Amino acid sequence: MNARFEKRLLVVWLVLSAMTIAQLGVASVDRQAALTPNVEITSSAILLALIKVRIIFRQFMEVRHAPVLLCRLTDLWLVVTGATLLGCYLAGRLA
Amino acid sequence: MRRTDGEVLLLGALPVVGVIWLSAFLLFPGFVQPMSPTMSAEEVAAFYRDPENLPRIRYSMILFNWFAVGFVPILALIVLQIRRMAHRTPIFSYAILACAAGGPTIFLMANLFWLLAAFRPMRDPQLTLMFNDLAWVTFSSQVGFLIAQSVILALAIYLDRQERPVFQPWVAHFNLVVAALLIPSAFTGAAMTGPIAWDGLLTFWVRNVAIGLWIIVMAVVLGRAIKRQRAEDEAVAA
Amino acid sequence: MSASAMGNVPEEPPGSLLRRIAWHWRYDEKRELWIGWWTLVVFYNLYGLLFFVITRTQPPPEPSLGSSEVVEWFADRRHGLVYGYAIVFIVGGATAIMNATLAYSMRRMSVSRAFAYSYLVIYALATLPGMLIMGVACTVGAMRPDRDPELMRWLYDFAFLSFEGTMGVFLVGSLVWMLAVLLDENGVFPKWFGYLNLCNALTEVVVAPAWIFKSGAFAWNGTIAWWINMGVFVTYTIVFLTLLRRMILREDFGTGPLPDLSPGRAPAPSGLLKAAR
Amino acid sequence: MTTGADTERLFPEGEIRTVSGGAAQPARFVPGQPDMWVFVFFEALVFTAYFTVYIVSRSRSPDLFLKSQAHLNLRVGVFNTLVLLASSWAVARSVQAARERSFRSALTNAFLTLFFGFVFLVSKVLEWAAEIGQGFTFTTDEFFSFYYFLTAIHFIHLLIGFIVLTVAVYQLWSPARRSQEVIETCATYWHTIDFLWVLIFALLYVMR
Repeated sequence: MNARFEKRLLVVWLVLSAMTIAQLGVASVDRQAALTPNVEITSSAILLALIKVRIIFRQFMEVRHAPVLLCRLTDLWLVVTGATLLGCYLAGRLA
Repeated sequence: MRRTDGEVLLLGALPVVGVIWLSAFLLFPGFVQPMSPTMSAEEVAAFYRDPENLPRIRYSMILFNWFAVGFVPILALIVLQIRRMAHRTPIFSYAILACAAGGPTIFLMANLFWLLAAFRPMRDPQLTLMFNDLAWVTFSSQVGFLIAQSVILALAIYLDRQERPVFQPWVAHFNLVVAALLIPSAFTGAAMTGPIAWDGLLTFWVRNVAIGLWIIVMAVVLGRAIKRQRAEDEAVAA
Repeated sequence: MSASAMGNVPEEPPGSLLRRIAWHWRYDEKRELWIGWWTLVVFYNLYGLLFFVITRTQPPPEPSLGSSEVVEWFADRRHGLVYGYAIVFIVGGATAIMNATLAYSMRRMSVSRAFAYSYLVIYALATLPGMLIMGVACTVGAMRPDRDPELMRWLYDFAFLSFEGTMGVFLVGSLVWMLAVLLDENGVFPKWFGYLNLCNALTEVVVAPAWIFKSGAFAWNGTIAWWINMGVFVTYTIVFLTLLRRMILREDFGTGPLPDLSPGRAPAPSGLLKAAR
Repeated sequence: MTTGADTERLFPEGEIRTVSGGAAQPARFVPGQPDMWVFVFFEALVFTAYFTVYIVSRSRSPDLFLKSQAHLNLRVGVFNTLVLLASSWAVARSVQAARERSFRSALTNAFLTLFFGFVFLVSKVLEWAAEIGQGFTFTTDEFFSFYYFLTAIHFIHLLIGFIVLTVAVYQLWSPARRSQEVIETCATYWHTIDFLWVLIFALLYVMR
């Protein structure tokens, strides 16, 4: 296989795995028997997940070589999903 | 050349099935003098508990259970005749096949509710009343597939544009009239008395006579169409 | 519209709808397909009107109502239920011609006839859980307001669970259609419609918890079991109606002879028509 | 919308698509059938809807959700994610290898994907068994309803994914087939399973 491409995919996978471990770190903060609501943990968990999804889109699913329309649509979905999820969560915390 | 002997046999079986239907119809005590929707729960329970009625209810409904699907072969024969019509797509024959699957299933549901009501007549009269209502409403109001098959057949006949059409136009007109006669009984839930109540003139008598007439007329015209088909096939073979 | 085999065909007349319909009835070679398509469009609109406005059974009420509340529920919409479902019973059989049209789309594909036949039979069955059982249960409930309240609640459960809880027919039906579209080489429908069928099938799975929950997102009136499912289904329906219309517009019967007439009365059908038959 | 045929015209048989970011950058293309992206977007939107319902339900009774959430095994969740990411990596390698006509390597990577998918499947079943063993079922409370619902609907996508991968393996198996378009379409489906899980993991296991 094209060595350059192989290396690139490996790096992508390692980065994604490292981010997952980072999420484990985030989730372990202040983790006692009784969990408490935490805006920072939630926000960073969702944001990290969305960044991971974007990396999967662009690298694994090859959206970076796809027509601009597809790039825009995937990014639009990420923004809409992120805004909806965080928006609903924060609205619920404030209420 | 494909032989039509099997089709003749299926058609020949129809009078036999017809006699069985008629006897089951006359055997069921709730049909000869149709049960009124105004009967109270106790009266309905008493109807099922009556030792005169109970065996007749059970045996007539078992007969219907056996032979309700006897309707399907006629529809299958109609499908075959529609396929001989001058159409560009098989849509009409498919549609009649779809009706053939739907109609008897619904009648069997009504049959099931009657048999359930008769299975343990000693249960709470309210339960017997509910099964009886379910049976009668299903039996009376479910005319959708019958209407659809008449209307589809009529459309198919009108669009059969060839020199010697498979069925004469009057068969299509007749089917539309039958479809129209079936419509009022869909409203049977709206009235406990009067013509559209399930024992009323329109819902019970007109509807069932229309269905019976439809079966007889269609059997006759099918017989003639198949006879003509056989003659044509023989002429080609000769 | 292609010219008819009859020879001179007058142009489609301008003017009133009735005259145009008469022209299509007389000369349009795709009339059988258009009858099917218009039945689909009219039926789905009528279905929406009957279920959402006249009977007011959709969006569904709560499964958690007490039996006395169920009695009230029936009493509230008594006439809507009885007359609305009567109309449902009259037009319910129209599904036969609709499903025949959809099955025909599969006959146009380069796939086995088994797909069209399966679809036809599956959806002929679908009318029962799709609307007729619910109609019978609601009619029986509305007929006798003085019935035992517990039995009224049984009828209420019977109505809504038969309607929402029996999605297997739609699940398998969508999968059959999906497979036909993906295997087809005639391009009757675009491939993405095949994948959309899978999306629809997956949301039919999601309705199953309605058998288990009496409240919340998974109950028969829940956000997931009903609202999202309905949103997907409506999108799917609009898409397939549009695609079916395009298929009919593309369909070219030409001026060829009719297919499969009795021997001795018509010339042999052309290849295209054979495929259509 | 472009069709697969257009893609085929852009990259005729035998020409290797060099997507390594070099100077000879070919025209932009959609991997596989563009049609599959309709599925990806539709499912993505449906899942956004499910997630929204979940977060809204959560904010109605945060304490109940947090209390039940504490019973999930975070490490199993992380393991699941890592395994699925590895499977996505393997299928991406498979696509690249097929593109370069090294079908042996492509097939090996496709089997590797199947293997990782299978590991995910087993670990998911074991996780469910463990939760049920502790008495947490679909009807225990609202959190567990959502937990089983989201993981199960994802699991169904995974099961369909095995069929999809089988199609890819079937294509790679014989020199008579090997449609690059079909292989790429299958890969796009498999990545969808992956990215949906990444979100499910964050929402069920990590967020508070």
